[in-house]
Amino acid sequence: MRIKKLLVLLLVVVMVGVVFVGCAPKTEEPVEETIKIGLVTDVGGRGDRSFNDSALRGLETWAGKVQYVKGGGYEPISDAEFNASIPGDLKDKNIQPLGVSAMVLESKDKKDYIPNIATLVEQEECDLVIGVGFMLAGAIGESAEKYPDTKFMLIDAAAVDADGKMIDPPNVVGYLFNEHECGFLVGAVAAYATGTGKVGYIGGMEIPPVLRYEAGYLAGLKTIDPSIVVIGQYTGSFTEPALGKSAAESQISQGCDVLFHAAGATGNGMFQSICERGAPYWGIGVDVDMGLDENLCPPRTLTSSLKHVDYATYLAIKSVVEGTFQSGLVTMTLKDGGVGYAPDHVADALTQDQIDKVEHLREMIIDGIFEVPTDPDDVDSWTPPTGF
Amino acid sequence: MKALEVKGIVKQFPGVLANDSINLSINKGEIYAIVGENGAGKSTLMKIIYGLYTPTSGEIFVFDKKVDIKTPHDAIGLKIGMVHQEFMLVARFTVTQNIVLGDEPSKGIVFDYKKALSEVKELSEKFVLKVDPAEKVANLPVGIQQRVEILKILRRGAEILIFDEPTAVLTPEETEDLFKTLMKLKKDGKTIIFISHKLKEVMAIADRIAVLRRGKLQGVVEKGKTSEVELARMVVGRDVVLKIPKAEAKVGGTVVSVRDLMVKSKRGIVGLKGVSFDVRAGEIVGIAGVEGNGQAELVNALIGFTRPVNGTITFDGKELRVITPFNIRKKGMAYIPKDRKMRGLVLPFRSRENIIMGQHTLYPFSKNGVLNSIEIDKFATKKLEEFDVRPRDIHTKARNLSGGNQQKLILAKEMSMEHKFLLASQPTRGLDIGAMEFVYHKLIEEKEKGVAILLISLELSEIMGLSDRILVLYNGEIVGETTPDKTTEEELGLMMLGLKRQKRVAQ
Amino acid sequence: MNSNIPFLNASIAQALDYTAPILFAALGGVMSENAGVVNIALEGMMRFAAFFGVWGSFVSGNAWVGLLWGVGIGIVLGALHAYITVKWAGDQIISGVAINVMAMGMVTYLLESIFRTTGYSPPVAYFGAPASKIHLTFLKGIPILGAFAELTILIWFALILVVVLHFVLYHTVLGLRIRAVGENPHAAETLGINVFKIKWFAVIAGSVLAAFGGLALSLGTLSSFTNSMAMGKGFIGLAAMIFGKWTPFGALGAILIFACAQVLQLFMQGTATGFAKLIPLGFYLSLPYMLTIGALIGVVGKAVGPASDGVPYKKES
Amino acid sequence: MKDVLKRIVFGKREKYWWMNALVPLISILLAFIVGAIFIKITGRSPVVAYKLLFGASGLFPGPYWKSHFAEMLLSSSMYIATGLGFAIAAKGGLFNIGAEGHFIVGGIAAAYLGYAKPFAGLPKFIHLPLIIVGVMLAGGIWGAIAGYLKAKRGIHEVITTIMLNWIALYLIEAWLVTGPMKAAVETGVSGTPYISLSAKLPKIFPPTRLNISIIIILAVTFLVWYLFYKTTFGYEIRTMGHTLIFGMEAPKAAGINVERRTIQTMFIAGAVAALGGAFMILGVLFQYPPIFEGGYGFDGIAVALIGQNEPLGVILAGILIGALRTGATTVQLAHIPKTFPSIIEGFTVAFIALQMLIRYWIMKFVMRKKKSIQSEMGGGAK
Repeated sequence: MRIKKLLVLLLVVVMVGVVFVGCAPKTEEPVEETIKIGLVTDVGGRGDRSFNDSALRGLETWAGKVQYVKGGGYEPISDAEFNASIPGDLKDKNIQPLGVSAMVLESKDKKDYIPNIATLVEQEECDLVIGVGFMLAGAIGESAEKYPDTKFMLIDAAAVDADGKMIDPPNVVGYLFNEHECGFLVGAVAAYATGTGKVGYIGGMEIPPVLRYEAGYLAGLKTIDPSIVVIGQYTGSFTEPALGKSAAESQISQGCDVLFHAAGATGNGMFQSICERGAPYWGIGVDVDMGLDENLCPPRTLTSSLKHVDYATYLAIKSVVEGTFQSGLVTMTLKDGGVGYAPDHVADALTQDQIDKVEHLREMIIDGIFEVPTDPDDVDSWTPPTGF
Repeated sequence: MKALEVKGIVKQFPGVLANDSINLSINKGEIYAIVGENGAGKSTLMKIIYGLYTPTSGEIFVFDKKVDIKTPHDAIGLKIGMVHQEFMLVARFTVTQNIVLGDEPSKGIVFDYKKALSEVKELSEKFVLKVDPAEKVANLPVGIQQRVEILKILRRGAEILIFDEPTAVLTPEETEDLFKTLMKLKKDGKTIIFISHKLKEVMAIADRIAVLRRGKLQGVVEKGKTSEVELARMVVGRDVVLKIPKAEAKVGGTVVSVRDLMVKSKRGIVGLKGVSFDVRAGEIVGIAGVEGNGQAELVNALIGFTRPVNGTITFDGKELRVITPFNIRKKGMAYIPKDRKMRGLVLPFRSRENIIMGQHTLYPFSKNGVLNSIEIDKFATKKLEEFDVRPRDIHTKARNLSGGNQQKLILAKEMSMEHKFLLASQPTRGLDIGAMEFVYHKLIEEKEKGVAILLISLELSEIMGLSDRILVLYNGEIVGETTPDKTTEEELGLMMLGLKRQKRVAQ
Repeated sequence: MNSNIPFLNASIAQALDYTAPILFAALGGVMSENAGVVNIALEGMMRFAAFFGVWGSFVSGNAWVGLLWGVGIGIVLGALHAYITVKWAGDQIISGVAINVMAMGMVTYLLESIFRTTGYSPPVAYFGAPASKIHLTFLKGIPILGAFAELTILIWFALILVVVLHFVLYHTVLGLRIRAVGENPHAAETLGINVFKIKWFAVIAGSVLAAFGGLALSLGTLSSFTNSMAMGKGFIGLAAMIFGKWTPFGALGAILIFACAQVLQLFMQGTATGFAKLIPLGFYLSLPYMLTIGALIGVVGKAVGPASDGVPYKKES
Repeated sequence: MKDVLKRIVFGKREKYWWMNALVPLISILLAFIVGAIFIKITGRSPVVAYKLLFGASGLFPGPYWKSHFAEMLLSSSMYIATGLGFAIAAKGGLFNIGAEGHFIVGGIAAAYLGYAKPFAGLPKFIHLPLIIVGVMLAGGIWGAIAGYLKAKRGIHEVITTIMLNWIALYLIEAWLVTGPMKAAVETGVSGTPYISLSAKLPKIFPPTRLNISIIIILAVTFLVWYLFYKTTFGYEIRTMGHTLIFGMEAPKAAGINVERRTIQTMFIAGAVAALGGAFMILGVLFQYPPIFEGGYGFDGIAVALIGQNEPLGVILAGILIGALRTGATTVQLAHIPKTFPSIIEGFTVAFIALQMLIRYWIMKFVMRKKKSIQSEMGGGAK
């Protein structure tokens, strides 16, 4: 009994100590007159290896030249690290640090979007608030009307009002991406790379960006070789790698040798499966250059369909810093480098002639010679281009 | 030699002094009975000796050595064994598994079931207690389950055997068997402590008898030097003779009529094989029989728990096609279940809530589905008084009532409902003399009011004393119909065992 | 037809891969509930162990160390559950929910603190790497058996554990006592069995098994921890345990039905043609769950657990 | 599964009735203390964390209090709904893990009735009540399926509610929302179309988002309390709650239709939990999004348990969890992960589970004062 009492006493002392230590006067960081950028992630949050992370790279790494540290807060990064973070196809875009300070709020629930934006605007007095993902379309739309003095950026969508109607307030810029265009190119690459004539596609859920990827991919395959069989599966989740692995195994056992996923983290499982099997299987990444991600499977990443959310974020921040902010809707295309495909192992799997053909198709899209369908259901009736 | 001595045992429960400085001294090789009403402290004392309770103060000596019994494990080590009132058996285990549990024959970590089987067989032969070692306990009649309990403690080499109300659930034949076993154990030199409130049995079997009342030892008497009447006075604290009051039947029309009723048991076999009988207003029809001969199936069919395979039940002249507890009760049936905790009461409910169960939808307890607390409290207060439920507090939870008071609460509940037919299934099971008396009086009262009563009981004296007509149930069939004045307990006993059949009196 | 054999085998292997984590969880439930302690914290325990396994493997670079860490946290959580439910006779459901809720918060918190992300840990050494798998090359090519040619050690362990647990529960002294405690603790107590000890043991052992479930996910199927890792698998394990009537083989059967439905679902989705293509995705995805309910309605019927399952045992004072 | 109902009922007749209120309070306090230690161990300042957490929780006045308060009540109304969903079933002896499913079924029903043509044109005072009724019917039916399978087929409700959660999720998100209920392309949104103006819950605390959902749920909670303790129906449910899980048959023998009441209990539980989903759609999102990612259903279990399955307790627990979650995102300003409040929630439930221990401590304290030798607690206290 004695010991128990002692323990309780000890506990109380420790607690009181904890509270007092915590109370020690904190040196307030000096307030700098920097431009403050707020960012609200969607429910996926930091570490989704997808568009949240991509947007965070645009804000923290590029615009802020800092990295998020263990235990919270930021620390500056070196020039070498900064340069290494810029992907090959953006090297010529003149990405320089912008000296902004970042404040990121992750959302736990869809209900959190509006309060998070309010916190960033009211408490943190951010100059620009970035909403990552089409889920925030309503929240940004509503907040833009409420805080006309703050600028907003929205990724993957246009702002909508409380009735779901698209709106165009003077302080919101929305960035859309032509996923079908880059999906088309990786489809073409996959068609050339397959040895079995069977390729796989793994989707997360049937939401618009994913459907655009699928449509482009199917169209690209059809363009090169209409006889290629596609085994497509939706896992019903963006967050479960085990399901992605399961789907990949299923497709491989049915004879697919090139797999493409547009399933967020679920796709990590696909790469795991590819990595375990090695040659001749290829995986195609999505959104970012997954061939550079050591956590996935660089040796067997054929290519990645790129969607530069990071670049779009950077551009929006830059426009605020430089005072050239323009509201409206920006569509990132192959033409302006907002989407594309990564070189990764394309040169190993394709002949130069084939690569040239893919490049030719790329130019045809840029030149508007043909249009890539945006709905998978339209691919059957779509006529592929010729003469490349 | 003293087998067991307790000195100054005190056990204090919150609010109750269960044992008040009790001193007992028990000789080796005797059958020592401890009698007292429910709640007198008998079971508490035994649980202390067996290490299930820790006494507040007091000393225990086993074979003249002072001991400290903290757990049953200690008790077993001291060669004390106990057959509990509620059997401590694992229903899903076989007889063998139950007997060897805790001291299993094994090869390494592996349980050697074959060896256990043969051990149990040997044991059962040695003590002449017949059991099927491979049968599941759930499938056994109560008498056999008790044998399993006895074998269990004998296997552990128990020298002092405690029996906590062993006959409460037994038929006369089973009781007789048990007594034979006890005598044989005594001859083998075992010491037996026999706890009961049935004075007749105590007088039949015990050498010495200790009487407890309200936690205090009233005295120890030798069997030869006392009488049932004297014991009863010691137990109850006043003069009582358990006499079942007689009342002439003023028989009216048929209330319940059962024809060719065939019912499956829970295990899927036909437990009731086509029985027919009538119960008329103002009479008590007693169903005698050894437990497990179709009583449960009969009750379940009448209350609507089981749908009969065949046959009809007519209530008040109308044949009931589908019986549910709801509609049969609406027709006017009251039901005193044999298992109070399972079917009678909601234990965490207060008396006031329990007492309206089944009539809670009726005025004045509720109107348009809304309960009327004031009326309920008024009613509950009145009924608790009328049925002498103690404590009188209507806010006492049923779980905190003693067995007798729980039964009184059930009676209060069932008998205050409008009813023409009362199904009483072992209404005095586990009750002490005072409570039994009370139940008998209430049944007679009901009968005089013109209620048709079907009384199912294992106690022959109860059947003989209360019934106007007696039906004997054996193996799912009615093997005899008689009246108390035309038969004897012995004859009924033979019929119950299927050894004698009697032509039925015309319906 | 021969060309279908690799596909058949791969499908079965995949079903087994899917089975292992849920099976561990279900076996953990079987262990704990046979001793009368309900464990709805299987989900949370899996999540904790999945994370600690990855953490251990990350720190040491060795999957076996990860395994030990995972087992360690399993023991800690089991002890917590036992402390609440056995020692203090606390409500088993509440205790289970508490562990589940803590798993949601604490693991994400640790994930953030250690790996600077709230999503996914980096990949670590794991058991599913081709070199770490158990290769039984001679089985390759044989229909059905070929599925067992390349499995992770954790899958084998899960399958063997079914037999082991069956043996322990039904053929050993300990198993007899565990079941006795789950059925009628008072009877066990009167026979001198230490009910508390048995319960402590069973709860902790069950928790360790559930921990293996988490490890089978993060170090078996995958090589990293993801924040949505267990994602209901613990609850499915719980359901499978009930479905399988609290027996190891029953649980295995239930999970195999579920896993096969899952694989079938993916296959049907991928190869749907004609009319099947018109069936919305939602029906394919919900197929395993519908089949489970269907199986319960059609075949299994009422499940009855150990008689004293979920009833806190108190020694009378 | 059986012990869900061994609960202590609030009541002045108990000798130490105040204990029923004190135990949760002490549990919460202990949880905050342990949470502080935890946060300290991981190298952060508990004071800053709690300052931010409480500052933004809406419980205490401060800057931006108005909007935090509104957000807190907005969350709480949903947690109370799912908490009641669990508590109602628990009162009837059923262990309902299905609130998550009921929540999304309520959400999709609210979205459909909110935008679909014949309803969308109606005036608000007809449209909104119609949606609420429709939502409760939909959630109720989804809940009643589990009740039916339990009553008629004896299938354990834990299995069916888990399975039905997933079925609801997939059928809604991988069929309805991407199929028949998909918004037309030109509106620019994915998910279902937005609900009409007449379907939106009226705001009561402008300019914040707070709407009448909190009033609706308080009224519903009162009705549930009334149902439990003042009506014969509730009486019957409570008889079941105390017996069903133990296999006791007293209510059935007394003529209570246990099977029907089981189905009805699950219906009500589902209907109330579904309200939470409707609040989300009608007051916050205005459409059913392509991915919902709820979690309110599972948190509802914790809410019910902290609230001891009593209506009043569920309200208070719902407000606590709502406040924690409202403050949660703000702690990130101090770089503390948003899941920190979940840790506190978990510890709270854990200490609630340890209430025997807490009671033992309190009793010892009280007893020492009373100089009484007898321990009122007994139990595993050794």
